[in-house]
Amino acid sequence: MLTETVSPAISILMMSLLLTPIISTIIVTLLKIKRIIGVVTIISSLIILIQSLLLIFFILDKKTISVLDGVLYVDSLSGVMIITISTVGFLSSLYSVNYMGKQYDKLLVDEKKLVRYYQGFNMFLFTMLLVPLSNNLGIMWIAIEATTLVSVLLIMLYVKQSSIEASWKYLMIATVGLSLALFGTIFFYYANSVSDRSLDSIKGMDWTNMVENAHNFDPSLVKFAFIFILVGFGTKAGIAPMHTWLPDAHSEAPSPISALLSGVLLNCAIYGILRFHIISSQSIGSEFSNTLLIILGVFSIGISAASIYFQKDVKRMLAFSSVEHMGIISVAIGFGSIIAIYGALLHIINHAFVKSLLFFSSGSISQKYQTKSISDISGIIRIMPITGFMFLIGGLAIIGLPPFNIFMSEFLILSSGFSSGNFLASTFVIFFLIIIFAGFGKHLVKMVFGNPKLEMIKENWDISVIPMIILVFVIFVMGIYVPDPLQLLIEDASRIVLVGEVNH
Amino acid sequence: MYGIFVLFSLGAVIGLFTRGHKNNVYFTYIPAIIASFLTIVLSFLILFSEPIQVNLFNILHLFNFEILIDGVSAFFLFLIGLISFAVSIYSLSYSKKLDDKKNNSSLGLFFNIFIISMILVIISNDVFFFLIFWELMSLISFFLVIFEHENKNNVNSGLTYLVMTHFGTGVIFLSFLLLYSHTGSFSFDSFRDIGLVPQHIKDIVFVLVFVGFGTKAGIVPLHIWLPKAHPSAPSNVSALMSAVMLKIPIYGIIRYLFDFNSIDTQDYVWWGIGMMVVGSISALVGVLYALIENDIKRALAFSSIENIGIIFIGLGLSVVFASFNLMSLSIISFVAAMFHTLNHSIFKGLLFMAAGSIHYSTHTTNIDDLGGLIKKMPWTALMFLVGSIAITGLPPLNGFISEWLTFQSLISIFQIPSSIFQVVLAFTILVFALTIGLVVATFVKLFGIAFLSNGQSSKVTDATEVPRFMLVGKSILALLCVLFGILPFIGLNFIVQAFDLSYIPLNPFEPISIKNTSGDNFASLMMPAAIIIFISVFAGVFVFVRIIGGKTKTTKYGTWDCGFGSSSERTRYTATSLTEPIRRIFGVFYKPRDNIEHEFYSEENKYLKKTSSVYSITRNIFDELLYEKVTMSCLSVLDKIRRIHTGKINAYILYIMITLLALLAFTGFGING
Amino acid sequence: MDNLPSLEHILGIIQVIFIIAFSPLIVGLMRKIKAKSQKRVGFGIFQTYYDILKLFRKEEMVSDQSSWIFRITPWVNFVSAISAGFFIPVFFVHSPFGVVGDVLLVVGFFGIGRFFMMLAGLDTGSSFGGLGSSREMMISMLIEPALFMTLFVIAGFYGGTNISTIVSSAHETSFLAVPGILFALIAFFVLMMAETGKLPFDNPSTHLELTMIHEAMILEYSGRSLALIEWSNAIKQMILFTLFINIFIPWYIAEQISFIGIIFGIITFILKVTVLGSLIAFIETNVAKWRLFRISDLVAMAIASSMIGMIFFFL
Amino acid sequence: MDLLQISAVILLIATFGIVVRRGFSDWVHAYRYQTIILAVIVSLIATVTNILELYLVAALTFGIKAIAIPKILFYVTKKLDSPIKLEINPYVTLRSSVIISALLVIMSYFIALQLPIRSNEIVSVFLPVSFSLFFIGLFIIISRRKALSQIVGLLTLENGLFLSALVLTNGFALTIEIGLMVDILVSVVVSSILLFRMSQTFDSVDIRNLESLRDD
Repeated sequence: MLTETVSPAISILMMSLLLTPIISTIIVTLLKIKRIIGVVTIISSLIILIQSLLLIFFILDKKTISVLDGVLYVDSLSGVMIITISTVGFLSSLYSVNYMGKQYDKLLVDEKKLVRYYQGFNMFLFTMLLVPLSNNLGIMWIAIEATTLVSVLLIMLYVKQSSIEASWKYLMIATVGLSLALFGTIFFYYANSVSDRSLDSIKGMDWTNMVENAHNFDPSLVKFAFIFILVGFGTKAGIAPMHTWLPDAHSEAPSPISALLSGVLLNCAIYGILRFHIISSQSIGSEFSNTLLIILGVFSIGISAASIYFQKDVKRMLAFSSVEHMGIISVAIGFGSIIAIYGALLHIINHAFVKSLLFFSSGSISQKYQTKSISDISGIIRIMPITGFMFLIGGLAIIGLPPFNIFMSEFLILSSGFSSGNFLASTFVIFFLIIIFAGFGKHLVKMVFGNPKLEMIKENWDISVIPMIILVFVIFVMGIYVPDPLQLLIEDASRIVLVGEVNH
Repeated sequence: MYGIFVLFSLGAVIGLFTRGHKNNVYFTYIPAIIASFLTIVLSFLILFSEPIQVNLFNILHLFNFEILIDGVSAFFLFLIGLISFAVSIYSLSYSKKLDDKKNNSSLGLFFNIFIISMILVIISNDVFFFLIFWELMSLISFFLVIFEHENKNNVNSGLTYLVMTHFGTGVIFLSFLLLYSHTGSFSFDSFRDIGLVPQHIKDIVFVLVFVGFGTKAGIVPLHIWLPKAHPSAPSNVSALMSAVMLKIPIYGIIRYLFDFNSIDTQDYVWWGIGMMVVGSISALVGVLYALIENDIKRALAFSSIENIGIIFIGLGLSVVFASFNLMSLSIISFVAAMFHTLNHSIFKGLLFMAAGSIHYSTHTTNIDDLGGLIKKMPWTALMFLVGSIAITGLPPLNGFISEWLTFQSLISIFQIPSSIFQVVLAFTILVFALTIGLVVATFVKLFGIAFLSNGQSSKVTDATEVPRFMLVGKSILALLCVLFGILPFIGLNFIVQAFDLSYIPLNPFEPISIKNTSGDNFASLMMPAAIIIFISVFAGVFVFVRIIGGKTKTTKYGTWDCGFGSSSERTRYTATSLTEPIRRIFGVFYKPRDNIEHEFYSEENKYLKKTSSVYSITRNIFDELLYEKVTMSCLSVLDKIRRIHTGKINAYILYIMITLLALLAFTGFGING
Repeated sequence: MDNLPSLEHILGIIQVIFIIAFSPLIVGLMRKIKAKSQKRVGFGIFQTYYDILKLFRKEEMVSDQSSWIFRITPWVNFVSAISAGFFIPVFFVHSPFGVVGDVLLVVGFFGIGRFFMMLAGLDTGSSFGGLGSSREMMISMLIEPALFMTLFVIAGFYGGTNISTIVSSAHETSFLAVPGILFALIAFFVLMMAETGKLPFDNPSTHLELTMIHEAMILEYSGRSLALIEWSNAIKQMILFTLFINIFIPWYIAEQISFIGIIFGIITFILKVTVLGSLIAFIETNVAKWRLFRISDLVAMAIASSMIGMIFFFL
Repeated sequence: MDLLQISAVILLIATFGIVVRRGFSDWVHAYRYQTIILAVIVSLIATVTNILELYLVAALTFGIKAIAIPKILFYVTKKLDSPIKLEINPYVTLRSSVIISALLVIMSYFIALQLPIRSNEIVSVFLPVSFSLFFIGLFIIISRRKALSQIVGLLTLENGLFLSALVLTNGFALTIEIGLMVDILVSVVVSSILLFRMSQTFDSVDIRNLESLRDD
């Protein structure tokens, strides 16, 4: 790989992207004032958003940027992740202030926990940002493991039986899974070190390096290692049957965190799989990893279809829907054509937006109704017209109805499934999607419409609606139009996935 | 053209923003009226000039938003424009029923978007946008179905609708993707060079297209949503749904059958036969359930299934004839199907609007609660009668013409050069005839029980004639029923022009004639002359009777009550008892059961009955046997699958381990050294 | 229907008038034969005319529950029956109005009459009317498939649904040569019995609520309306007889416009109608009315027979 | 190189030690022995390969894994409220556990032999052992009911990973190694906090209490 000299501005930008959340964590820890820490978080995540947008434009210009002697490295693929993380992070922080404020008013959290929440929030952002920024796969693994640890702390924020249970399961399962991923990483590293003895131990784990040497890897070793990677990161990404922690954790976390978990964290793990998928495709061709991805993806969609249909808890339902969408993304990556991968990356972004919208609105809803049980919620549109409308839009979008954005990416994915000859898999996916549609649609309609069970005061306009309105707007727009820079970014990224070409 | 969209959206938006204003209704529907009128104009313009093809914009270099309005689209545009024109006028008064102003404006919003989406489906020339608008149409109509969502039944029927229609969309999607995988482009233009696609793919695609669009059209057994959804919507929307939305899938099927494919070999015979079989079953089952239904709107919805069945019989025949290269017959049956499509839109729109008027005045659609409305609402009664006569296919209204054509093309199956097909297809005649007989019974029942005799419930006695806009809306369609019946050449020429058929346009003073293979006149029909005969006979008879009878007296007196002197409401025939004989004959479809309850003067003496009441219960075998069983078995499988979430962390980690080992084994890892 | 009314048109109108004028006579004739075969004296064969004339002049009683539907039904019935008569060749093969409509239009005209009849039965609110309509509904629904199937067979055999076409090609062939037509004949005969309300389907001469169908529907009619209904029933019966005769036994029907031919045609037609009427009257005296739900068996027989005819036609 | 073989065997025995014990503190002891042996093995490999960095890794292993982590775990064990600090009723009985573990060891050897890895004494001796550790750790997590045993299982698994990384590539770069160690330390801390919370809210660390979130 060529070490292009990068302007100091860019390297400062990348460093500060990582430093901002840390600094804000420190500020939060020091200040400990309820009113300010939320604002600090909003400001810092806004700064992150601006920085990452700037970074995206640099990426579009330069294609690949690596600083700090190749430790930090971004290309378009990381760009897709960064934009997702920072956008959802910003919106989530915006929502957090109102949500956690209400929880505080209801005495569900005290000031200490509030501080811990914002510390965790910022650290969570940091760890997630580290994933796409790091070139070294070992560091990437550490970052992903760190996201687990931070988010476990966030999930057990309310010390309740169910949240402890969820965090324990999350911790154990994710850690076991990630250990498998580390195992796989070790084998890739080994394969790399065998093929090129001149490497020092730190460069040997660089992704750029591995891609370059990939054609020298031993095929059966790559297969062996990729299975571990797939199962390992797949656990974290919520791909069935390793997804079992996901519904528990996502449903027990505070809603803004659920949005981050579902919308972003899962994608980080998918990102991990993608990186190794590229290496393995370069080494042994993409057929092997594609097959595995399709099998597990279809399985995920099927499992979540069954679970969504009978679900009784709103947030669990949304969590299973995340399993479904991770399945779709993995199937899409498995289809392997450029359109499919384009669709997969677009789907990552779309799903992040829609799912955060759903978690935000369902958070407000369950706060208002004081329950998460689907059967106890009805007539939302009567009691909370604005939030109910947002929830409805989100729900319709997530089940793949046009003119919302998910429809477009699913359309791309399925059509490329057919054109790449994966008829069986695509047909299965469509079949399961119809079941999911039925299940999710059933719950959605029963919740949004009908007569509210209790007499409740109508919702007033408050700040929590703002992030939702932004998201609804984005969902609508992206349903029929992909902004040009984003399109370029995703196109480049999908070319990277397909060709493994680092440079243009 | 863009004016249409602008106006509809204007209607949608203004209505939303002027909610609470007392003229809100006018703001909402007047743009819609103008826009639908423009749609009609547009469709005529297209007919008499070149098709319009505009490329608007492009997404991702894959999806072109391209508009193509050719004759086929123009025909359906005309349909949409016509019905929405009448329905919009009707809605001016109808939606005043809703006292909640806010709801009213959202109804207007959805109403307008619904029409826009249907137009967009018809004119888009790209898979992606076709599907987007298709789903938009379904979604909006779903919102309209659950518009009165306080009623739990409405929500449930809306859900059934949503799920079924999405199933249909999924299947359509599949079919398009299959085509796409062979043509490599999402534009319909590429699908038109379908010659490259192998026959077995075409066959699969046909099945998918038929099932997918058929679900939306309500073919049996995929129809169960229809009788639930259509009655749940507000009546102006039911009119649109039944009259127009059901035709959009017909459009899709026609696109595939006749635009993308060119049917010329016997490979396609089974397509046609399949459509005919399904069409016949739909027609029969639809009308059988319409017959026993006591809710007007549900009965009308079932009758829509029947009419869709008849349309499919026509289309299927057309395919069969075409595949045997009997082009002129194929054209006749195609024209029959299309004319029936047009006619069904007109009279079903009319009937639903009339049903809406009944609901407007009496707040019920159950005919057993009604009776004697003809005296309270004479104009509505007249319109309903016109609609009924038209839908039963009796002369001189339009239904007769299309059913005449359909039957003529059915008779012509003896020209098919294959005995087996002839015998098989001839059975369609039986079903078709039975259907026609049952339709008569259905509408005698609906009209007779609801409008005739003398109702005494407060619902009826308080009823008044509906406001004038509602009458105007209905009378437009009623007049068209008469017009297309008496002067069928207008409609037929329109169809010939729209579909560019090599069928000689008709002269108003020539009979519609069908020639057989040797060129002889096989059958002919000349409605204007028949009407002249009818009217002159009427005049003659009138004069004759006057002459020989002279002037006689007419006395009004009570109905003969066998001398008991109490001809009350309770001695009337009810809707259920009216259809009792038929219900017994077709018991297999209804599984009727009579519950008899007695009330005694005293419990000890069971011989002195105070009252006896009989309730007849009928069941829908499709709901109960087919759908319940299928869904229950599917769901129980799903239920078993989801139970893998046992809550035990050990199990969860075991899954991970098993997956790992299974994948290792799957890759045959152990084999290679 | 181009220029001046030609001889054909005049003949056509004469045919219609013939049907209208002679139909009550056939009714009277059949009643007489029935009476004779039941060892009764019976009315004179012109009694029907007297009845109609008398009814035309009588005061009419109308139920106060009924509406204009009730009032116009006799007219619709009568006019549609006559209009249907325009398309039927009686003693001359070419009905000049044949181009205007075919046998389906005839069926359609009968249908519209029946449709209004059933509505009128419901209009008075009497339970008899409802009962009649309900049963009529069932029977008319049942005979429809048999009717259409028979028409299909006939149209297939004789190359058209225009009655003139059918009759002229029937005239050229002899029905006995084709078994398909024989079966169609059986079916048509059963249908004719059903349509005209003969035993075992219906017994117009009773007023017993268990048995009546047609009579129940017209129970409330009186005076002029009743006359119209009775007459239109007679016309309908005549038309069906004519159809039967001209389709299945069209021998000696006039093919060219020649005085002798037409006279011969009229005479043979009257003979055939008389024989047919007597035959039906004779059958009526020999069978009892069937239970309502057994009628479907009878109709099923008609359907089966027409289907066999269809299969013979194709083989 | 008998020393290598012997150390490998001892490591396995230590691992079996975890499998057969049922007391909370017994596990931690067994784990500590296992880790000490691991540290010894690291230094052994360091002497064999002559990579000086590995001595540092051995020291780190000893410091963090053999001293710090057991200390935390002992502290937790002591502080737990629950009176019963034993694995009473595991999903798989201890006797069968041993047999299954033995089978897993065999499977590990089988897998390791299939891998196209260049034959090197260190690798051929330790790779199967690291696999065994890995799978036995997984098995412990699956078969036990006490939360603490699951932590120990996880740590065993981690040790297996560590060992395989060591033998295959002579360890990661030092920075990454430190990162991994810190990660493990933090995860032990986090899970200990969870353990505390668990014993506070449920009065036991039995994970049968943790079955309320499920679909039925």
